[in-house]
Parts: sequence; C-alpha cells; structure tokens
Amino acid sequence: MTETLLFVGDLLTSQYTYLLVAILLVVGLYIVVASSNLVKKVIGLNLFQTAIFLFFISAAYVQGGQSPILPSEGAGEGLYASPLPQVLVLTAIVVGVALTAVGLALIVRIYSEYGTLDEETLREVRADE
Amino acid sequence: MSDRQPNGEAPGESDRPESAYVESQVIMSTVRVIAPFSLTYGFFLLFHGADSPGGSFQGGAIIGATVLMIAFAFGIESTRNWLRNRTVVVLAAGGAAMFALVGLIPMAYGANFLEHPFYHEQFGIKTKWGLEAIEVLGVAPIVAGVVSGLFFVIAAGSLPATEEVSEDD
Amino acid sequence: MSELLPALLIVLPIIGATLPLGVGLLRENVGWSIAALVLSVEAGLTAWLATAVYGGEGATRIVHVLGGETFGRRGATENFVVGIELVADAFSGLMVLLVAGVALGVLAFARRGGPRGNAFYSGYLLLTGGLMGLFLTGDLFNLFVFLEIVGLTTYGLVASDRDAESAVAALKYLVIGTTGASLYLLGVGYLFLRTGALNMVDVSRSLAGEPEWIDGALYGDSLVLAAFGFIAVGLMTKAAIYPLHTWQPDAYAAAPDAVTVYISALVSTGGAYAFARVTWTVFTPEFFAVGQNARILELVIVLACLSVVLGSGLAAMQRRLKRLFAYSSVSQFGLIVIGVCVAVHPAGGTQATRLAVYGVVIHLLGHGLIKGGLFATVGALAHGTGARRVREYAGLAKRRPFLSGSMAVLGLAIVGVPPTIGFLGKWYLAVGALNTRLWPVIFVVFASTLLTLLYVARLLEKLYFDGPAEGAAPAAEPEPEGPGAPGGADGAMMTDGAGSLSYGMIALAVSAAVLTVLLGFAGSALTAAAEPIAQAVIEAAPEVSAGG
Amino acid sequence: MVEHVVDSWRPLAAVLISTVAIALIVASHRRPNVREAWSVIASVGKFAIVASMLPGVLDGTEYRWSLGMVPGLDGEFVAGAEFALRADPLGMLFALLASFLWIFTAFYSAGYMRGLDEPNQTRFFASFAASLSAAIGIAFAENLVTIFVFYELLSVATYPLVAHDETDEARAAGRKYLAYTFFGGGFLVLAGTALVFVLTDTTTFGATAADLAEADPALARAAFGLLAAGFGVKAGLMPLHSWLPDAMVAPTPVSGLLHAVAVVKSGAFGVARVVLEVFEPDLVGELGVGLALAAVAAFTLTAASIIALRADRLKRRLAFSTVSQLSYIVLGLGLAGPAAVAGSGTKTVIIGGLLHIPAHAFMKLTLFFCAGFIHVETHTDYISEMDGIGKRMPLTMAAFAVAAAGMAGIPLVAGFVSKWFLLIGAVEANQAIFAVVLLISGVLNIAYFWPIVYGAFFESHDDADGKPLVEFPLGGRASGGASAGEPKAVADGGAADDAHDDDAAATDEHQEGGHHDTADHEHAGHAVHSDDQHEDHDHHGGPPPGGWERAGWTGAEGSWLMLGPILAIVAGAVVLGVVPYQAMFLELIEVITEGVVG
Repeated sequence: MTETLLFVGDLLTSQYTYLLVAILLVVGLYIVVASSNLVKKVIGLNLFQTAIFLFFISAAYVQGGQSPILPSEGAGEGLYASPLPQVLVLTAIVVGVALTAVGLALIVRIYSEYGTLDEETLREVRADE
Repeated sequence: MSDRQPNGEAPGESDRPESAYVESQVIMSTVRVIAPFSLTYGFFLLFHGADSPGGSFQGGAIIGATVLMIAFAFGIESTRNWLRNRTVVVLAAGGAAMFALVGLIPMAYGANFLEHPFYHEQFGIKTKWGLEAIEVLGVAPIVAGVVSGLFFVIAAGSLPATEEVSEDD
Repeated sequence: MSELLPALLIVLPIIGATLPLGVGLLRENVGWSIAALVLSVEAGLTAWLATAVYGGEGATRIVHVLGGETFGRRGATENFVVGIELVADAFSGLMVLLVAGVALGVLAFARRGGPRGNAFYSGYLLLTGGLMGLFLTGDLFNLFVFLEIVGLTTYGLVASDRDAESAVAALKYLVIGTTGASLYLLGVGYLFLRTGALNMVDVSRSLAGEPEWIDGALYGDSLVLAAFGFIAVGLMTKAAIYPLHTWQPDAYAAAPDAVTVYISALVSTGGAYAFARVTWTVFTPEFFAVGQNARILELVIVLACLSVVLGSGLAAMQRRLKRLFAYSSVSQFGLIVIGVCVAVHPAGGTQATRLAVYGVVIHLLGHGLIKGGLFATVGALAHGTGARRVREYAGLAKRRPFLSGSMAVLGLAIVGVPPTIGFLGKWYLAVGALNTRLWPVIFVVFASTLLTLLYVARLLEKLYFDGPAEGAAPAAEPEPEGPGAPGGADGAMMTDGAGSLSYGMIALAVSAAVLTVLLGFAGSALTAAAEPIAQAVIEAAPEVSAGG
Repeated sequence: MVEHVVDSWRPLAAVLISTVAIALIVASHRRPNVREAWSVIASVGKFAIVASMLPGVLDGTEYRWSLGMVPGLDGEFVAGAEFALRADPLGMLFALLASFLWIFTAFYSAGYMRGLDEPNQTRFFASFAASLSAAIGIAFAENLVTIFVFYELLSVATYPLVAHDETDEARAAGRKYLAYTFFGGGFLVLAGTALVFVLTDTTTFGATAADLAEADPALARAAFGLLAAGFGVKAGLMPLHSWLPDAMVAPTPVSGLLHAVAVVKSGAFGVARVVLEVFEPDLVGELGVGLALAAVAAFTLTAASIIALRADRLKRRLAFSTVSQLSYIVLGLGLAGPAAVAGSGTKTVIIGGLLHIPAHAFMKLTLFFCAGFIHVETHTDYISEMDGIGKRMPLTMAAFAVAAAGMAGIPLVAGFVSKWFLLIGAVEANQAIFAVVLLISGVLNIAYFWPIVYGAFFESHDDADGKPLVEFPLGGRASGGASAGEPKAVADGGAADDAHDDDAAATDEHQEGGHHDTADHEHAGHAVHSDDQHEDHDHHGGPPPGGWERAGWTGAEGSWLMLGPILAIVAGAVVLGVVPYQAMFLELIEVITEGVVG
C-alpha cells in the first residue's frame, strides 16, 4: 500500500505533466467521439495532438538546463534541455496545423453543400437524398 | 502599401456587387499601426532563427498571420486583389522548389541529401549559410504562402468552391 | 552512386508536385503531362534501385543518411545514428517497385476518366513522394511524418472531385486516420523515452539490451509493452483492420475512380507494411517470446481473424461495387496481419517464420496489384456502361468481354485459384500458420478461400450467367434515383461517364490481370527476393551493415 | 521393370493442346463448322499425344516435364514443390480414358448443340476444351501442389458448363457446384496438401509415405481425412455428393463426359493418388483410415442406388447411379488398406478399383448419351413417359440395355470384370461384408435399370403397367383416385397440379400444353425423397398421340452425329468386357499395381 502512495505522491509532485497528458488525451478523444458538431471534432483532434506534444516536451525537460541553442561564439557548456524531442514536436505541430487546415476546408465544403455542421442532421440530410 | 481607400471600397472592376465591408474604425486603425511592426517581427524571427529562439516556421507563420490580419481589417476581397493568387502560389511552390534545390546540389556532387558541410568544402560557403538558405528561401515562403493561400481558399469556400490549393507541407 | 537513389526517389515527386502549381499559372491542364514525365523518370530510378538492391547475390542493403556524415553512424555515439536513415533493403525494394508501377498505371487510367486540374496532379505526385518515403524510411518518427503526408494527400485526393459526398467521406477518413497516426506517434514517443533512439535498427538493438547503459533486454519493460500497444492500434487503423476499418468503404466509394485505384493499391498497403516493418525489425521475435507478450500478439491475431471473416461477410452484403471491394480489402489485410503475427509468434519455429514472411511479402505485393486491377476494372465498367451496382452488372460480359474477363481473372486471383499470385500469397500464409499449430488461425486462413468466394462468385454469376433481360439496362439513362442521388459521385461521373471509356482504362485492367497470372509462376523469384527479410527476422539481428 | 524418367515436352503438349484450341474456338465463333472442327482436331491430337507415350509407359519409362525446363525459370513453383507433370502409369490410365472419350463427345456435342440450337455455343465448347486440359493436367500432375492447381482450374472451367442454360435452376445448380467444389478443393485439399507439406517437406507423389509414417499419427490421419474428403467431394462420396444430381441441369454432353468421366473421375483419381502414392497401402492400413474410407464408400454405394430407384427423371437416376458406381472405385482403393494389413488381396482389390474407372466411364457415357439423344429427338426426360420408346429408337435403347447390363455386372460387358476383381479382392482381404454389399448393389442396379429397358421394348405407352416405386409414395398410400395403371399423360389441356401435400412426395404431375411454367420448387423437407422438378421448357415430353411410330433398326431414329458415338462407346464397353487384357487398360493397371505393391 505504501509504495502506491509513494508512486502517486511522486506522480503528483514531479511527474504531474504526464498526468496532464493522460487527461488531455482522454478529453481530446472524448470530444472527437462524443461531439456531434464537426468543428468540435477537429478541435478535439487538436487537443489530442497537443497532449502528445506535451508528452514529448515534458520528456525533454532537464532540471536547470538552458535552451539547446549554441551561442554564436564559444562552445556552449553547462546543462541544456535535450533538443531532439523539441524538434520532433515542431514537426508534429506543423503536421497538426496542416491536418486542421484540411479538416476545416472540408468542413467549409460540407457546410456550403448541406448547410449543417451537426453530424446527426448531416446523416439525415444525406440519407434521404 | 495599398493605395485603395482604406474602407475596402474596391473599385468596380470585380464583377460581383461589392458587399460594402466596413470594419469598425478601431480595428482598421490599430491594424494599420500594428501591421508593419508584426511584419518586421516576423522577418526578425526568420533571420535570427540560427542563434536565438525562432526560425523559419515561426517567422513564416507570423508573416502569414499579418496578411490575415490585414484581410480581416480591410476585407478579404481587397486583400485578395492586392495579393494576387499568383504571388501566393509562387511563394508556396517557389519555396518548396528552393528547399529541394538546396538539398539536391550536394547530391549532384555525390554527397548526401542536404549535406551542408559539403558547401564548405566545395564552394567555401560556411555551412551556416546552407541552413540559412533552407530557412529563408525555403520554409518561410512555403509557410507564409500556404497560410495566406489556404485562408483565401477557405474564405472563397463559402462561395462556389474554386481551385483548392492542397498545401505542400 | 546508388546510395543517393533513396533520397532522389522521395525528393523528385515532391519537386514535381510544385511544378503543376507553378506552371499552372501559365497554362491550364498541364498537370497530367508533368505527372507523366516525373513518374516515368521515377520509374527509371526505381528500376535502377531494384537492380542495385537485388543485383548481387542476396539483397544488398542500400543506406542513405540525410544530411551526410555528420548525422551518420560514428564510433563515438555507440554507432547510433543521429539523423534520418533511408534504407532500401529486400522488403522496401519490392514495395517501391509496386508504387512506381501503380503510379504510372493509374496515370493511364486518369488520362480520360480521372479528375483533371493541376491541384489534383500536384496532390497525386505528393502522395507518390510520401509513399516512397513511407517504404524507404528507416526512422520511426520519419515513418510518422510520411504516414501523415500520405494521409493528408489522400484526404485531399478523396475530396478532389466537386461534390460534398466525398468531402464527408474525406473528413471521416481524416478524423479516424489522424487519431490512428497520433496513437502511433505516442507509441514512438514511449519507445524514444525508453531507448533514446529513433532509428529502427538502433531501437531494436537497445531493446535487445546491446548498449552497456541499458542493463538487460527491455522486452519486459511496461513502457515498451505500452509502446507496442499504441503502435499496433495506430497502424491497424491505417491498414483498416476490422474494428478500425470504418473509414475505408466510404473513402473508396466516394473517391473518384482513378483515386480509388491508387489508394486501394498503395495506401492501406503502406499501413500494413509499416506494421510488418515495426513488428519484425524493431520488436523482433525475441520481444514476443518474453513472458506474456505473446498474449498481445494473440489479441492482434484475434482482431485480424475477425477482420477476415467479417470483412468478407460485409463484402458479400454490399450492393455497390466499390464498397464491396473496399470490404474485401479489409478482409485481405486481415490475412496479411495474421501473417505478420504468425511470423513472430513464439509457437512457430524458423520454418514458420520463413514461410509467413514469404506469405506477407508476396500477399502485400499481390493484393496491391489485384485490388488495383479490380478497382480499375470497376472504374472502367462504370465509365463504359455506367453500371456501379451489382444488379446492373447483369449480362455485361457480352457487351464488355475484355473487362469482364479481367474482372473474372482478378476475382479468381483474390479467391486464391492457383496459377495466380493470390494463390502464392495464400499458400505461404497457410503453410506458415500450419507450422505454428494455432488451429483456429489455420481454420480462418483456409476458410478465407470460401469466404472470398461469397462475393466473387456472385459477381461472376451476374456478369456471365444473368441474361440482361431482367437486369435494368443501365447504360443509357442515369440511375433512377435522379442525379442528386447519394451516388452523387456517380451522378457527376454518369453524365460524362457513359461512353468515355478510354483504351488506357481497358489496358490497365487487362494488364493487371495478365501480370497477376504471370507472377503466379514467378514464385521462386519472389521468395528469393524475400529470403533476406526472412533471414533477418529469424536471426532477429536486424540487417545492420557494420559500416556507416 | 526398370523405371527411369525421361525429360520430355509431351505431357505439357497433352495439357496445352486444348488450351490452344480454346483460343481458336473463340476466334472462329462466327463459323460453327470450323469451330466444331477445332474441338475434334484438339481431341484427336490430345489422344494421339497421350497414346504416343503409352508404349513407353508400359515398359517403365516415365515422361517428365517441369517448369524448370523452360529457359529462365528454375521450376520451383512454390517452396518445396515444383510445377511438374509426369506421365506415370496411373496418370496414363486417366489421361488415356479422358482424351479417348473426348473424341466421341466432341462429335456428340456438335450434334446435340445443333439439335437443340442452344445459345452461347462458343462459350460451351471453349470451357469444354478448358476442362479437358485441366483433367489431363490432373492426370499428369507430379505432386500434390500441381494436382491442386489443376483441380481448382477444373472447378473453374466446368462452372460455365453447369450454369450454361442461364435459367434460375441452372444458376442455382452452378452456385451449389461452385460452393461444393471450392469447399472440397480450395479448403480441404489445400489444407491436406499444406499439412502433408508441413509433415514431410515435400509433396511429390511416392516420396511422402516414409516421412508420413514417422509423423504423429493424429496429424497423418487428419491429412488423409482432409485429402480424401477433398477429393471425395468430386468423387461424390455421400455427405458431399448433392451437387452431382443438381448439375444434371447442364446439357447432356456435359453430364456425360464431365459428370460421368472427367470431373468425377478426377475426384476418384485424386483418392487413388492419395491412397496409392501419398500414403501407400501399408500406411493406410496401419492408420486404419482405409477401412473408414471403405465404409463411407459402401454406405454411399447402397444409399445412392436406393435413391436412384425413386428418381423418375432419367438423368437424375443416372446421376445417382454415377454416385453409387464411383463408390465402387473408392471402395476398391479403401480396401487396399485392410488388404495390406491382411497381407493378401491388395493387388486384386486395387485392380478391381482402378479397372472400374474405365469400365464405368464407357458404360455411363453410353447411358448419358442415350438419355441426351432421346431428349434431342423426342424431348422426353421422364422414365414414365418412355414406355414403348424401343419402337421409335431401337438402336439407342439396345445400346442402353447393353450398358445397363454392364452396370449391373452381367458378364461380357466391362462392368463385370472390375466387379469380379473387387469381389475376389474383398474376400481375399477377409472383408467379406463388402463383397455382400457389392452383390446387393448389383441387384439394386438391375432394379433401377431393368424397368426402363423392359418398358421401352416390351410395353407400349397405353398398356404399360404402373411403376410402383416411382409413382406410389413410400408408405403405400395411393395418392387420391389415380388408378394405378393409367399414367397421367393427358395429351391436351394440362391438369392443374394439385397441392403437393408436403409429407409424402405425391405422384408426379405432368404439366402438358404449351404454356411455359417452371414447376414450383417444392422444397420437401427430406432431401432424399425430393420430388423431381419437371422443367417443361416450351415443348411437351412423352409420345405423340398415336404412340411411338416405328423406326427401323437401320438408324433412321436420329442424326448419326449422335448415334455413331453411342454405338462406338457401347462397342468399347463390350470389348473391355470380353477381352479386357487386349484393351490396354487392364495391362496398364497391372503395371500400376506392380509399381505400388511391388
């Protein structure tokens, strides 16, 4: 019983970001699944992706590390946060932006054709066509 | 930069009756003030990406955002007339072509793709400039072009769907 | 010189993608010719790469490190790669050939039938570049980026014709596809957290506990287990395995015919290839031999078996052809995933692994070819006679003998009638499964012949033995439900569809059928090509070349 | 006799000659005469090639062709199995039979097709040629994988023939045919082949028995069960036989050559390969599966004969007779196991089983051709309408009588010789029970053939005595008011078919008159007594009002294009019965049994 307490304590004190990641993941996925409004689905998708970015960034955190940029002169010394996850997140953000853009473009096309953003009414409109 | 009347009264050459798009004075005046500064900030981020936080993606995004800001303030149509579809496409396509070009030149000489140290040995150009070329000529135009291009397409989306530019990410 | 090829194969289409947009400003409808030019050069490069890979005895592994030596393997960093490594080995060599061939073939189809416009062809070239990258990359995160590029351009292409039906399908595909890819990214994040490396070969060496800062193999580590779970779910969404397949029928049915041919042959194949590559090269059979890990594998096998059975069942119930073959893809990819899992299952010996690897490689290649050919035939028939539903196929054989003939040959190939490549794939999967003595899986693999027969026989009977008298003559007037019908896509196609059957379409369909039968006899060549992969999986020593 | 293998292209030529003919047939679809000529030339050519290999095979040389002989290919079709054809004695037996009988069938089907001017004749002849090339491929296959390749191709090639008429009934029969054959081939045989390959790493005939003996007996039995059941589907073993009677909806040349000779014999031939060369009799006896196979065959034997008694439609009765006669072959092969265990009688039992392949082929083909000829000339399909037909078609009915006698095992016709060996072999292998079963089935054969022959010659249409087994429902209750003697064939207006009470199969109603209505498919619960679907097409069966007019014995009864093959084949049956040794087949079978039992 004690080491679970320790684990939870440690989780809440130093690894709270991973907890936040888990929450954001679930919330994002829930929005994607549960919301019937198409735009909200895309928002949920964004939330889901942001959780993953947070996961990578919290993995890159180094206690007391500077930002991983070489000063123009002299070799950078001292501790610095690991650059690789940050670069990955940068690319992942670009991907996320692109996905959101395409999703919204499709939603605009759907709206201009069917006049609704709600999934249920959309299904009815398409069903009886 | 745009010599037209600020309230978006585009001259009659656009065939559709121009919806009198009048943005409130506050927004138009603030945008008129902020726009130049945000544009220069974008370029600052772009050029100083090598040794301070920032870089081509953020710089390009801010430049694109500035264009969007102007469009919100002065009407999408007028901004579209000012920023021809041609320039948006050239920005996006040209950026991608430049990125690939910079990457391919070393390959022409047998080195690997995007091998910047090669420039140093071959032409004496410091590897830094290879990176800068990628940043300034490649990624930033792509991002700026795509952000503003896509905005105009989506804005036009509510009208009969015109040519949809799938962004080159 | 040949190690530059992998990078060139990816960059060329991406540059090509910018040309239609650029040139498009000057002249209209120049997209097709640019695409044809770029893709023929691409096919040349692919052939050169294939000879480089399969030229010597046994496949040589061509490695290209992006960014040159500064990012390559160096003694200082435990021989780990810092940058992205593009790898053309026995497995990706074959798949790249498939991509180049299908890309050119679909162009022949799209000449008359497909969507026009420069944006379409720039998306088409971008998709080809993304697929090349997907098959050639040796880096887990890079695989995610290429998965997303392929996904993005596929959403764009699915929605590329002018009606809202395809926009809804594309959006559905986007939401499900992105969730899948993000889960895969999460899995890669877990692996990166635990092993500190992203290159597939380095991750598998770290998992095996090779570097000294990792004490003992990490196969029992909970992070690694979670990573496999996320990666498996993510990639099964991309390969449309049963519970996660719902996007595929809508996307295939709503997309224009040329796009359906392309994505049915390659995009899901990419997902399944990625699953096979990660399971074999990164997790290797050792991972599944430890403790309860085989249970995860059995869960994946159960899903795949469900996918085979229900895919065929759903396919047999469909009335529209494109949905029918979309569900058939779900079932066939179930078979492939079964093969992947059987190859690494602890119950099977080296013989099971070797045969299952052959089965997966050949069925991936064969299914891509057959399914592309089937959709080309369906598209050609739709353009020629306007028939898109099974009942409208009554008595078509007499009016379109060549297309019906190729439909028959390809249908029988997917069932697994012998002299075709479909039979080869199914034979090796079946014998591989038999070696593991997992009887329920064996039953499903053998029963898949009958299950596939359910919908193929129905089609053949309609084509050949159902007189046109009863079937509504579909040719002249569009479907009775009026143009705005849910078959909106067909409605749009219908008007310009009837009569615009080009020789390119017939040539594509017939050549796919002929190639399927010819490859049926090339069994030994295919297994020789797949032998190095099997060897690598058996020795669980990834084919790392000692040098940089 | 020394057995050495010669590499030669002839086996491949034998298979491919009719594939080439397909292209020519399709090319000349506008000129029927040329098209029929191609079929005949292909059949004669195929027989010539096969016969050219016969002398070599008789004195031990075997002609082998493999994919490896094609320059550039290394022959390995699938890991561990070559795509190879080998003309060994067993293969020669089946190939010789199929190609020889195809010659007559080519003529006969030309006459049949023109007699009824059927639609889609080009597709008919093309798929006919395709199924023959697949049959010869099965005969010459050298390993289980190659035989599976051709086994599947045979299913695919014969499907268009079954569904030829494009009526609902034909489509249903086609669907059933595909389901059964693909279940048998695609599922069972493939599973059996894969299991044998896993157990022994090779599938070549003759090379697998040693390893199978060491393999775990449960898996070996499973492999035998899968293969025997897989091939048993096409050999019409009882639980899997019901596609055969339904396939009778196909044109008669198809029912004749394919469903009496090529397709069903390929199933029996497959069982022979499995018993004699994959498992070899000693292992079959050891595993005890031989007895099981023989038991299934014995059951099929009797049950099919009993069902045949009740079938009123001639082709349906012949179909059930085929199901039962095929089980003679499977019985003979099954008994090889117990005989090997008992140490005596293996050779005679195998000779009996294998000889019945050609014997039954000749006889059954005659019977089917007679049925087809009657249908073409007088459009009668029902036995109750065939009383007194001997006057109208004397030669045909004479041939029918001779062949029927042979089927029952009466001496001087082929059937007797093979049944003789089977009886002796069964007793020698001290399995006397099976000899008794054979005798009973001989009696049953007479029971269902003699009424036809007797009715044809010794009765005229109006005073023919009733046929109790066919007309009265089992359980003896006479159906409402129909007096026993007077058959219902009213010439003019059609009697409305009364409501079929569902428990008993009521007297078969004959819809007369010109109106075309497909009989309602009466789905009687018990499949065994399913009533005949009387397909009335658009012309009525039965004799013309004044009874059959007399046609002399000189062959004025119909076109010689059909009568010729009938007489030739029945002559062959008699020759096979009178001088079996000179007629090649028995000599060939001796060579086979030498090779197997040694």
